[in-house]
Amino acid sequence: MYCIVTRDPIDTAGLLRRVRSDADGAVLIFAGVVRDHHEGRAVEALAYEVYEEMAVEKIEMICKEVASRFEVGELAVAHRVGELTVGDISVVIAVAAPHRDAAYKASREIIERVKGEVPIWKRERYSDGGEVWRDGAVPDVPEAEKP
Amino acid sequence: MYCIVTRDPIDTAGLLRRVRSDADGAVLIFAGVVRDHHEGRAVEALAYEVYEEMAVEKIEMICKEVASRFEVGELAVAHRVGELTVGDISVVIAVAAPHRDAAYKASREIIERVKGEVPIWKRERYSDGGEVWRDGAVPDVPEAEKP
Amino acid sequence: MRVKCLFFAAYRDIFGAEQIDLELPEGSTLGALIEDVRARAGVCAAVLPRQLVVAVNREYAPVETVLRDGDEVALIPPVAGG
Amino acid sequence: MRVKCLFFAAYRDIFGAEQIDLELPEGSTLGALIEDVRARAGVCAAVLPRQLVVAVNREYAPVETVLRDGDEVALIPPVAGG
Repeated sequence: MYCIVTRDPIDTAGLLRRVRSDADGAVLIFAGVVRDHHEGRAVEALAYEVYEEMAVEKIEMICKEVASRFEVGELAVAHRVGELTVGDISVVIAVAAPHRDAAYKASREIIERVKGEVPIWKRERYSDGGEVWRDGAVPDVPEAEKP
Repeated sequence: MYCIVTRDPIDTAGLLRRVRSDADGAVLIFAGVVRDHHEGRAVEALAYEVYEEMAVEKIEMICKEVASRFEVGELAVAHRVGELTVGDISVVIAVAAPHRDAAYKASREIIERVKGEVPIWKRERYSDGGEVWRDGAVPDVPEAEKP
Repeated sequence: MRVKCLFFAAYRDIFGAEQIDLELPEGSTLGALIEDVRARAGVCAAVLPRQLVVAVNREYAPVETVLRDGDEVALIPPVAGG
Repeated sequence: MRVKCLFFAAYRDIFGAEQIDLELPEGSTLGALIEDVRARAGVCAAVLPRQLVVAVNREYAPVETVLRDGDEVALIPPVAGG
């Protein structure tokens, strides 16, 4: 398991090599990319901010839970933060598995949970000059334990 | 759309770059890899054979149909043939899309159809010396038109 | 008329050829060609599936298909790409 | 006791700080800290969600959580990674 938050470009091919082992018949790479529009507005650039220590722990926990539920081999997640422009890869999820069904399911679950639970935020800068913190997902907070 | 059958190693990172455009927020790369076992037997190598002209046409048709059903951008499929050993990438499906849901669905449908419909065969060589044409899927044949 | 018939993978082993040219009466169907070809499998005919999958000019085609001079027919064993 | 309170993204803009140290009575709950912090938002208090999501020592935590000296509390705006 390899989970990082980084300010540098993500080495996608390196993550593929890192997760694959001889027992795996499938490797799935999801790459999230900065696109040029959001809800009808032209996007020029993004700044990602992170609560780094917690984010890495959260991503590791997500990977552990997903690995326990699906028959997968190695997992890797790399999330980029800092200033990104259109076309830059913001996140890569790499999943290796003996069979493809588990790879697709695990990959999908990891990206959904990364988007929904990990303390990372993005500020979008639009071509029309505006700049806002992009609206996001509200993480679930565990119930208090009964006394 | 870029569909090839090749005897050379597949350039996965090149396919990612090839499909991505500024309108896409997600790129999904599925890589099929030769693994070291099949139904309990240790696999040493594989030879892929292809009916090349038909295979390329079939893959193109699959991509066209999938592109018409899901909101995706560019698609690329590369299938390697010839002699492969454990760890070699045999097939790559690259799908770019504005949103990830379409990317996952389209990618999955393409790989299922490539495995079920495209005239490609593999001969497995086992560590115990045996060698067999791997059992496969029987493609659907269209019904005859009523006269 | 003459059609080309291609054999791949396990079928190439069974028929001992990659390709044969067949002379058929005008208006022959794919079904007739399949019977003709099946007869050439000799002792191996038993291992052929009861319903052979066949492509005509690179498209999967039903047995009722009427063949034409110059057609490229291919017997397609179960496929195993990916 | 003293706890550290971190603000990120939109909340950093609202509170005008990345981090503040808070002096709280022993045994204070996270809920009490949230009330204290909310009072510091001034005119911006109205734009804060009614239920703030908060992490204690890097884990999302319920408002009933009893804080300890040295805890690291973070107010977590809606997340938007990926």
